[in-house]
Amino acid sequence: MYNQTDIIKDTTNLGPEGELVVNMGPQHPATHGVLHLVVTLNGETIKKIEPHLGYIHRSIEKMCESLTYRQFIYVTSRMDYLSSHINNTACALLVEKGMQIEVPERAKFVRTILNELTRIASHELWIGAMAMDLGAFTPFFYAFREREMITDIMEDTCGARLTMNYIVPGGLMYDIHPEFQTKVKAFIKQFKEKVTEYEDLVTGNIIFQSRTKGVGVLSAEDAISYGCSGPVARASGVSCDIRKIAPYDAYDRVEFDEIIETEGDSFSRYLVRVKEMNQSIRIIEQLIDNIPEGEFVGKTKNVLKLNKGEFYQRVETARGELGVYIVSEGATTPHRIKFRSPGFSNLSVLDHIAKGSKIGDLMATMGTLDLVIPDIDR
Amino acid sequence: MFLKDYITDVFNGVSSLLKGMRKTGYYFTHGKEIITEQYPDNRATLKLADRFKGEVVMPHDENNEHTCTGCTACELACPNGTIKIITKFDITPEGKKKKAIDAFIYRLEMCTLCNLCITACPSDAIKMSANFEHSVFDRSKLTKVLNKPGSKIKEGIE
Amino acid sequence: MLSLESITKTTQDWLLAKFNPTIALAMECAIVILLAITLFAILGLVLVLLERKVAARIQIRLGPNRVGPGGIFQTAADTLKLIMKEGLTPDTADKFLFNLAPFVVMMVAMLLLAPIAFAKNFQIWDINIGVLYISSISSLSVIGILMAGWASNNKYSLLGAMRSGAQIVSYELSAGFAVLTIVVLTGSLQISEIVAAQQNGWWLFKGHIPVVIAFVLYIIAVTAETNRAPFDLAEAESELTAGFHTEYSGMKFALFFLAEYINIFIVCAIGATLFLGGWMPLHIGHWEGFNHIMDYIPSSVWFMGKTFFLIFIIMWFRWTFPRLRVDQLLNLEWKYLLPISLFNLLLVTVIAIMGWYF
Amino acid sequence: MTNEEIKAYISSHLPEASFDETGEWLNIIIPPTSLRSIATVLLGQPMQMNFLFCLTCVDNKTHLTMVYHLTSMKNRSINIVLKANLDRQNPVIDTLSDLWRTAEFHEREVFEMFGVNFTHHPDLRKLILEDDFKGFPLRKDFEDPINMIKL
Repeated sequence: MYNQTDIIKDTTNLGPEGELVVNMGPQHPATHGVLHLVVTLNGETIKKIEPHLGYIHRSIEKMCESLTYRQFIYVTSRMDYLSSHINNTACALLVEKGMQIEVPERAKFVRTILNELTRIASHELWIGAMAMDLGAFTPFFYAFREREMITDIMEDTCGARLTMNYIVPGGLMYDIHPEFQTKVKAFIKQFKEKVTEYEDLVTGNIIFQSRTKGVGVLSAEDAISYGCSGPVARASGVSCDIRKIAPYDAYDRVEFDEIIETEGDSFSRYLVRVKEMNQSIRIIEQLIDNIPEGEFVGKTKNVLKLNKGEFYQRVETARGELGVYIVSEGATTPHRIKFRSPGFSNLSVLDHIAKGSKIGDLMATMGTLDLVIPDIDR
Repeated sequence: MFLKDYITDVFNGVSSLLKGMRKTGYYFTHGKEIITEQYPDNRATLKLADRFKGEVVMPHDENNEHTCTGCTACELACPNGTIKIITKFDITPEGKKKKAIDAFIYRLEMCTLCNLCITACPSDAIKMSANFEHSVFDRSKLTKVLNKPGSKIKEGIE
Repeated sequence: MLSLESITKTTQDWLLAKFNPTIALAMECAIVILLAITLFAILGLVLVLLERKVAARIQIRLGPNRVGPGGIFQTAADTLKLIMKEGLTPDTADKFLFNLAPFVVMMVAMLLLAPIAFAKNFQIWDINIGVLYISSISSLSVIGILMAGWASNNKYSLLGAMRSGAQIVSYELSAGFAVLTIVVLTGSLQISEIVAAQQNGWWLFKGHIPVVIAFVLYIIAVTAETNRAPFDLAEAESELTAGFHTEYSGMKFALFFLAEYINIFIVCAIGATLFLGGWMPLHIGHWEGFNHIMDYIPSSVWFMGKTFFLIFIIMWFRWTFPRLRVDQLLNLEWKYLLPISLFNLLLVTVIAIMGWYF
Repeated sequence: MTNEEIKAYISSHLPEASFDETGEWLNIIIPPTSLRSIATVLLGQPMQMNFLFCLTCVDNKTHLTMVYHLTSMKNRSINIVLKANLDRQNPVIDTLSDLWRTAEFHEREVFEMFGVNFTHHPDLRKLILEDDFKGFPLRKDFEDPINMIKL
């Protein structure tokens, strides 16, 4: 318990040179979720940022050690809840790799389409939230209108809107909805029409450009050294798309470009995500008409037991490279499971790139890193 | 030319702002673009996806019979102990003892709606219903017994 | 015809006939105070609802629609809630200044109401330095904000208040210059004379491009002066949670909130008076018939219509643009708005001397 | 570089390193004292393993194993798993946070979850758990008094 004098001492927390220590979070409108940043300021200029994590730490790694290989997949939806499909895919791929389960083509195609839809949904939400961080409220609603179509598709096929748990080792939990293809096509049509609105409202806006250009510049060397991945690293000119490097599911059968910008500032991180959405649409367009008929789940044993050994599976989530590392002792539960979450590494770069900028720039920088706090804390 | 750059700067800036204002102005004047759903008012016409995972239910037919054999496959499949099955032994007319469920206890407050119990069930005794209005004033009401009182297992289900 | 002018005149005649002049004046003052407070309350309720409705329409949603038909009593319900809430004062705050600040902000907003001409011959105080009075009083509101920020003993509040100080001091300038263009054209500081000068056409139409530029500058500057988005740095909620009023709750918060909207109304009313002819109806050249029809619309409707049009534009800004950064905010003023308004003033002076306006 | 070349190259710098090729990627098992020297070798020419994409620890009941997953941004097909076995009672290993900056946060996480001490780490404090938390949660012998799973 704090007593009265402690609080008084704490609020007048002035540093040696008149520095001001400001807490951003855990309950703060700009830190989506419960990220706690202790920001040391000199006037409006940031001198140091120290993240305090753990407000939503659920020890998913420890939980998974007591869950079977069928059960642990649903927990991973709760890590990076905006790309839960992709998390589930990573775990399913890993179990399939560990047991040499054959996955039917149909399941692979559907998984890829759903993964790309999830990526679009995640980026849509990010655009809205990012614009909101910078003070523009309206793009949030426009972005959510398109995202709503995706969640409707998910609801039809998977039965849930956010934490689907649709992907199981060996394929899919049940077959796709009969209207799946028509709905996805309707979404693609609407998305192509409405994506220009973001250009008008956000991309071309002079205020937005001046808020993000040259802000939070991350060099390619630093991006690699800090372990950044996904759009954050690609905006700095680092080629790191797992879909290209180690293709999984049906990614080796589609054509798409890896978006790379070289500036490394907040604006190029923004551009990478916007262009990535168009690439995702391109992938979906190639696959949606060619979903092969057949089984949606491969033959699996009732009780899944991974072979003894170590397995590592990388996938590209909306935020970057998600790695799942499993040490198996041959039992029904993993001996040790580690999730290499993209947000954790991307967050560690925040202090480096936001130092010396204004407090308003911190919002732009933090917004473009696209942090999802349950992903960081796990 | 400094002055020329200055004027083009101002002009480009203002035109980019006007473009944004035109977009928001369009939506202000076009009321039919409004997309929000009036939830409690549209309950009568509200249509949920038929696969929507709202809660686990156990369907009973008109004779108050279900198909649950009490094999506890769902209990084992559940990742977080939501389901608890209490079994009893019925005496069949032939005088043989037969295993049957006494209570299928389902704790909604712990359920993550992951659908694993449904896929694990060998006799399709449970399914997901689309009901999503779960709020109650007392937490104990979230612990439900799914089999109806007096119900028994359907003939021919092993 | 029943007009506001005749009502005030009959009231005054009746008072003077019944009482001696001193008591009559005192009673008039009381009526004016009562009217001003009523106007404040109504404006607060209407503008907050209007803002929420405008925001909702722009954001493709419905906005408040539960309390009353179409949600028209929503703000009344909110006010009721705020009145019933506990007004907390932080332990380490400077209690006197903390409690004083909302009233200072409110008082400034009230003082600004005095020289505004709401309708034909319906004005509280037609002071001969009306425009000067407005620009001097409106810069006082920063004192209230600084007071609130300092006295809260909160870092967010302090940062917000300091930002607000820098912002209002800079944007006073271009707002002042924009007002000055009209003063130059009219040759008077008195509000009633400025309105009378627009008898044959509004300044926005009469004064060519320089007045249009001045009008745009005025709108931008007053948006900044009232701490509205995209210049809402003093309360930038993604950076400073709520800026200078982070620690305020209950009715004290409501006063800040109300003062913000009253300030918007006042600056828009002044903008309408200076550039759009105040209560003057729209007259076009020699179209006698058209002008005659326009005269039938009451002058108070003209005034309110113009004011709410400007308010709508400012709301439109808010729901379209992202927020500026603090250094960009000052850059915009000192590098763009101020040079342009200085140059513009020169141009207007030339036009006024040569008599090149209509 | 093929696995054989990498093995030869590593062996020339560190003869006591042993290799394990059963998994997907080449595993190099090294004594913890020589971690820094081998890390420097891997980071430098010609390997340039400049991307440390996973850093974790595994509790093998008898000992702890530090696991480093490395790859080169020049050629992402080369992946190396670096392993070092630590004493369970007093696990100490050198930090890599000056070679790969990402290691700083990951090592702090391993420090609080497994109790591994990283020498010369610039800021070795708890990152996720609260400061007065007792015990190392991801070790196998950790017993949580309020275990939500084993209800």
